[in-house]
Amino acid sequence: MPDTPPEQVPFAIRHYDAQTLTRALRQMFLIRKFEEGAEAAYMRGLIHGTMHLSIGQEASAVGACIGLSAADKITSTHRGHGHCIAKGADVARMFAEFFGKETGYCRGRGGSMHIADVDAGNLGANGIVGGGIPIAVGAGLSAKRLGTGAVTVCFFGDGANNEGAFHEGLNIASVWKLPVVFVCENNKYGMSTSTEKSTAVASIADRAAAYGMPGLSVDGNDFSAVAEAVEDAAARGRTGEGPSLIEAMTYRQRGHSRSDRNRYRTKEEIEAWTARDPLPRMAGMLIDHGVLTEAQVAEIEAEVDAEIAAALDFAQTSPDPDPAAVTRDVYTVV
Amino acid sequence: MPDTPPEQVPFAIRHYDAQTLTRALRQMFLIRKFEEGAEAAYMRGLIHGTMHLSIGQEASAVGACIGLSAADKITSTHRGHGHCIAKGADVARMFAEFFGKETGYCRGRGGSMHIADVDAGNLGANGIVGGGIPIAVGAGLSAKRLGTGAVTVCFFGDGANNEGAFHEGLNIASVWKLPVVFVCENNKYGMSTSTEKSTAVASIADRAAAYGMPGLSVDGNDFSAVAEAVEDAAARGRTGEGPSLIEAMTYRQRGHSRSDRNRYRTKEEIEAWTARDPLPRMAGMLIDHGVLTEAQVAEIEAEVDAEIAAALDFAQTSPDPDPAAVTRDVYTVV
Amino acid sequence: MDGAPPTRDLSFAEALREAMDIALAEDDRVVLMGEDIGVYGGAFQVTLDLVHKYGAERVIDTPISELGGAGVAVGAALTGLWPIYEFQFSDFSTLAMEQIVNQAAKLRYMLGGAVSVPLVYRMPTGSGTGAAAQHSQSLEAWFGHVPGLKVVQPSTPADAKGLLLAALDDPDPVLIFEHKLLYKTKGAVPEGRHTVALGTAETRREGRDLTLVASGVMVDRALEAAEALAGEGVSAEVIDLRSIRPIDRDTVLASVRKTGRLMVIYEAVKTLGIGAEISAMVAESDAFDFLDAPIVRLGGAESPIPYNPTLEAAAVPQIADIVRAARDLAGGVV
Amino acid sequence: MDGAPPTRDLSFAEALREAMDIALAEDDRVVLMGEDIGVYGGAFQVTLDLVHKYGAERVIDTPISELGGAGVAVGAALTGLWPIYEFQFSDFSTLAMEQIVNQAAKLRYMLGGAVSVPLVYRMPTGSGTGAAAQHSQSLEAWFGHVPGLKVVQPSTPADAKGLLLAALDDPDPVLIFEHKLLYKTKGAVPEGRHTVALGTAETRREGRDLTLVASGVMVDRALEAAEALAGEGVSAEVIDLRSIRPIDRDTVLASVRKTGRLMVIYEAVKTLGIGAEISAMVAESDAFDFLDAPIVRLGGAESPIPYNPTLEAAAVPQIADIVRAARDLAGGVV
Ligand SMILES: Cc1ncc(C[n+]2csc(CCOP(=O)(O)OP(=O)(O)O)c2C)c(N)n1
Ligand SMILES: Cc1ncc(C[n+]2csc(CCOP(=O)(O)OP(=O)(O)O)c2C)c(N)n1
Ligand SMILES: [Mg+2]
Ligand SMILES: [Mg+2]
Repeated sequence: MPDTPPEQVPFAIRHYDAQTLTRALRQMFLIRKFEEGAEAAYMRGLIHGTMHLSIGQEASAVGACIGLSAADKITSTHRGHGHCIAKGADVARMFAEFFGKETGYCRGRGGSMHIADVDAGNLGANGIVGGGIPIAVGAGLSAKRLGTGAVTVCFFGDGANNEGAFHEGLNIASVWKLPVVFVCENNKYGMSTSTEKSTAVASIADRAAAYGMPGLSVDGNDFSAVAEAVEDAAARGRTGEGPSLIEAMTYRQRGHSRSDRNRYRTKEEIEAWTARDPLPRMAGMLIDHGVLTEAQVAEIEAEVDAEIAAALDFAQTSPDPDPAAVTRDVYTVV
Repeated sequence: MPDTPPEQVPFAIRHYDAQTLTRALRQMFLIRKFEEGAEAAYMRGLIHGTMHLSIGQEASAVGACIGLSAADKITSTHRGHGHCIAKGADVARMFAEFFGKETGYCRGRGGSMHIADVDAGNLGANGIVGGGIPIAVGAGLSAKRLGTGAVTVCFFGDGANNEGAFHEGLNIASVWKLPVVFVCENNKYGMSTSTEKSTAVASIADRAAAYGMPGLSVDGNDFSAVAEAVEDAAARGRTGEGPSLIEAMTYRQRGHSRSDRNRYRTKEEIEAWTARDPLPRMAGMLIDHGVLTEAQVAEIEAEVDAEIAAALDFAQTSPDPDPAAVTRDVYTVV
Repeated sequence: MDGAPPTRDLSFAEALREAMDIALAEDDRVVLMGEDIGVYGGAFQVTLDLVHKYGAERVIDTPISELGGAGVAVGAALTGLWPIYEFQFSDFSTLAMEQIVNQAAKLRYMLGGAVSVPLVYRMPTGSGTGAAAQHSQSLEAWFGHVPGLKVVQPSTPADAKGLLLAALDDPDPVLIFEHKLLYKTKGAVPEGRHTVALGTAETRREGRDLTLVASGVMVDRALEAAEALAGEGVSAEVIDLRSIRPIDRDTVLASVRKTGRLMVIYEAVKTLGIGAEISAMVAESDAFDFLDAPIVRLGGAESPIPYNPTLEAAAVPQIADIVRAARDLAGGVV
Repeated sequence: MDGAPPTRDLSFAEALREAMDIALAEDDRVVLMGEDIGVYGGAFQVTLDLVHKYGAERVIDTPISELGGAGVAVGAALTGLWPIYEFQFSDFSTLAMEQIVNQAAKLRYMLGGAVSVPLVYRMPTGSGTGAAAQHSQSLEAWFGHVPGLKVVQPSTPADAKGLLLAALDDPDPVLIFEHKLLYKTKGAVPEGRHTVALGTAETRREGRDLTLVASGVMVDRALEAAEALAGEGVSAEVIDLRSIRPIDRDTVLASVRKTGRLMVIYEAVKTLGIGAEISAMVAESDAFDFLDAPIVRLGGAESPIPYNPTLEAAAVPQIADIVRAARDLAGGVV
């Protein structure tokens, strides 16, 4: 709608060019279809271990990373596929990692829970809830000391906000005024435990006040809202004003992991949130504002399907690690 | 002054009888003189290890404990002599502990940093900053589950408020609505580190909001202010409304421990706070409001001097532990 | 045996659940705490449905706060409750070492015997599930190094029940290491109250030529290896250690005196794992003179646990490794 | 020796400070972090005045947040800094095991070699200061059990400097255990850049009849014992282990092959301490055949460290204990 009054035009439409917005939509499709592909392979027993899917949370991953350069860092979580793709990873090498192949990002040593892409600035997913928070603060310290101008986006979940690492990390980042953006993806549950049962405050963003930093709660399924909040916080960080806390309200449409029987939430709740799926919202926004046509969106989706198929093929045909190499890379220098 | 308008009469005068107020003053003298005695013995090399003196902080220890019964619990800190005396400990057995004697509260195994008096409800000082916080929450859980009606006062310092244990403990206590009163004795420094350098929020009491509990900052050198705040918080706990956080603003007149050269604070600051010494203030309040006469105060002080002298004598003449008993009390059942 | 209680086949997880069910029914002071142990039933479904039988006040879901949770258990145990705290994975005890090691293990000693800390920490442990380096550790040796703690590691459903009930009866803190690969294994379990004395090993198979000492998941592997070795004319005795602290010295030494050859099999990193202690215990004992060959340790690789399934299997002793090493050790014999 | 750099007598603490001074001057990426390491100079004055020379931006006082501080060091090391993090007492590493063991030690491996974690953790360790059970532990064996970490324990000022500089040069995480009783001991220290290769033991005294392996504060005690034993005609070889992970296998085995008798002396709890590993390493090696007597371990008591000075001394090996045990071990010889 060309004649929408400016103040009603979403931030993302005002702020990003068509190419960037198209990349964002493409990444969201890529995350969705990557995880659907991984889930299918996992169900067919082709992938071992466990896996945490972020289907339904694509807008917060892509919205938080869209404004970052490769020099900027992120720390990710056990639910980190989306973060990894949003920061620019190659899904072929991600699949290869899930299949435990030598061509994977971690040469098959890490798997889903440790997926990383250091060259692109992703310091890695983490198997420890809250484990990435102090690490992100350390990356912020490096940026400040070395004057790189980089910011670090630290992803974590609502459950992680009750870990001591959250408290210590946010306090240190604030007293040292480090360029870190703390992004809490609040999907209402830590495994089976609701935020009402786990967290003594209504909005996690309100905890920012305890660390003397701004706190903002946004619709995590709205790409534009997340992007706007993170762009502002990143700018704050880059100009030396210190860290910020952003709470992205979202929902995981899948169970916590394979073993989840969804005993702790209702079908209705899942359906209500599935109706607020971030992907059609993003596509709809781009179409409404004339960035893309329906046909172009369909084209992007088709491209992504092809990329996923090729990536799966790459992964499955890649070589396994040498079984004798169990103790390689324990040390840099032995 | 009999004709002071009621609203100007301090809470303590309105709330406690003369006997209780006299006991409070006596305990404050006892803490002061106990620590002066310990300091002297320590300087003369009669006590080994290290020791953290709370001289100047007597009002918060006594004010927080004055309303508690023996069924109520406290958890204490490395700076815990005052808490221990305020909860009713015998200074003779405390000195005996410092001298490492079998008659000490810990049979000479714990020393100053682990001074405890379990029968009186003191679950112990702690060598780990913040270490007592989760323990206090556990005591609160017992009280709630077993329906004892007891509250637990959890003492800790400003430095401890940046430990993960603080965050996890306060959050759990709040979501479970446990009868715990968190008393942060803010003496402006954690060892050499000022709260400005360590803590990202101006008032530690403000952190209570992050845990959905009331937070109140009071003059920690004013016995009445501390007593009033803790009585209110304890009542809240006993009626099932959950925990509270009280910040008692105070100051340690001595160094952090023996090794402290006071490089991080000025002589002027120390003098200014010494001028606000809680002991004369307490005595003055009791005299002003006709609870005690100057003469009676002097009498109490003399009694305390005698008690300290006798206690020191008891400690020094007590037997040492059997050197062969190193591994006793490691287990209850071997 | 006559008079032995009737048994049924239960899985390892069911046996643990039955033990907790009995304890919860017997004594109101018993409470379970942990992450997602309620409606979710725990990550490994060990506490499944107990919340429906005993309520959320006794089967308590905690926030994701391991230091806090482990410490709340300490405080609760000090004040009248008998908590069983489940670490969702034993790896997460790395966040709670302070409360386990400085508080739970030492409080009784530091306070001169004035208190006991009757609690149990449940530790799902080990590799083989594809969960990678942060969810697959075997850390029992750390706790075996800590006076004040008791550490057990059952290998059968019957022992899982018996050791958990014995741990709960014990007035001191006990850690029970439950290997994740065992949860689904079935075995005969005595009905009703059944305890296995802490600190006692069990000879699972009699043999003449060499002694295989193992615990947890390694016991079955050792037994299968012994069967294969029998086919080659090598008679291996298999001892199930069951207790890591204290170690059943007599049972191990008696077997070594008989066979003259010792191999210790364990999944943990070889260096400084339990095999080191058992080897040293024998090497400093009079059984040393009965040794006909060096003491062999078959432990885990000197690396974190890798994700790739082939590498993961290669990182810990498998049946074939045991057979090969035992054959070499028995060398002289046949 | 010719060409050897000139030396001066420095205390152990001064030698460590000189190493940090050199590192800070050489490379801008080096930063020190820890509690009260700035104006206070650290609890043991090891970093005294470095803040005045290099500023608070490089000699950084942290809040009392060990998990956060240790983790910030990991993140900083991942992103271009070379941090040295001081634990005020190594006991407090119990709060940071997660970051040390799950992150610092494993990141390189989990990421398939994509990163290194070049940091140093300084660990003031041991008993003898009357600081009781929570400030006197010897925990080096825990870290020796963790692949990905390197662990050293100097016994002289020269090695303190040389090992700390070598640790900083090393691209992997290194823990340096500094015994508190050694800080004031003096010795000749080479000027300028001086490094001691990680993983190398040093023979401090040649001997024929038995081998004494010790590290840290136990080395001097072993040397004094060896002197006394010489007077009795017993010739003891004394090996200073210096490195806990990796252990210098060759040096230890060569000595045992020569003397046929081995005693390992360590302050940590005997069970599962480093003596267990060294004994097992010898018992599984070809040196086993050279053993003329059982391997003796002289370790700490199976108890926490008590406060009472007599009990405290009785809890760890003293010179007289070493002489007595060595005399018995040498038994046959003279
Ligand atoms: C320290 C730690 N505790 C517990 C776990 C087990 N665990 C893995 S994910 C998870 C829930 C995390 O919840 P949240 O932070 O909200 O992230 P989400 O899974 O919802 O994305 C738990 C309990 C863990 N991996 N690490
Ligand atoms: C976990 C831990 N970290 C560090 C220390 C060393 N230490 C002992 S007291 C202290 C300062 C504590 O400050 P605060 O909590 O304000 O108490 P205060 O000493 O001022 O009474 C420090 C750093 C410790 N004992 N435990
Ligand atoms: Mg969540
Ligand atoms: Mg303070």
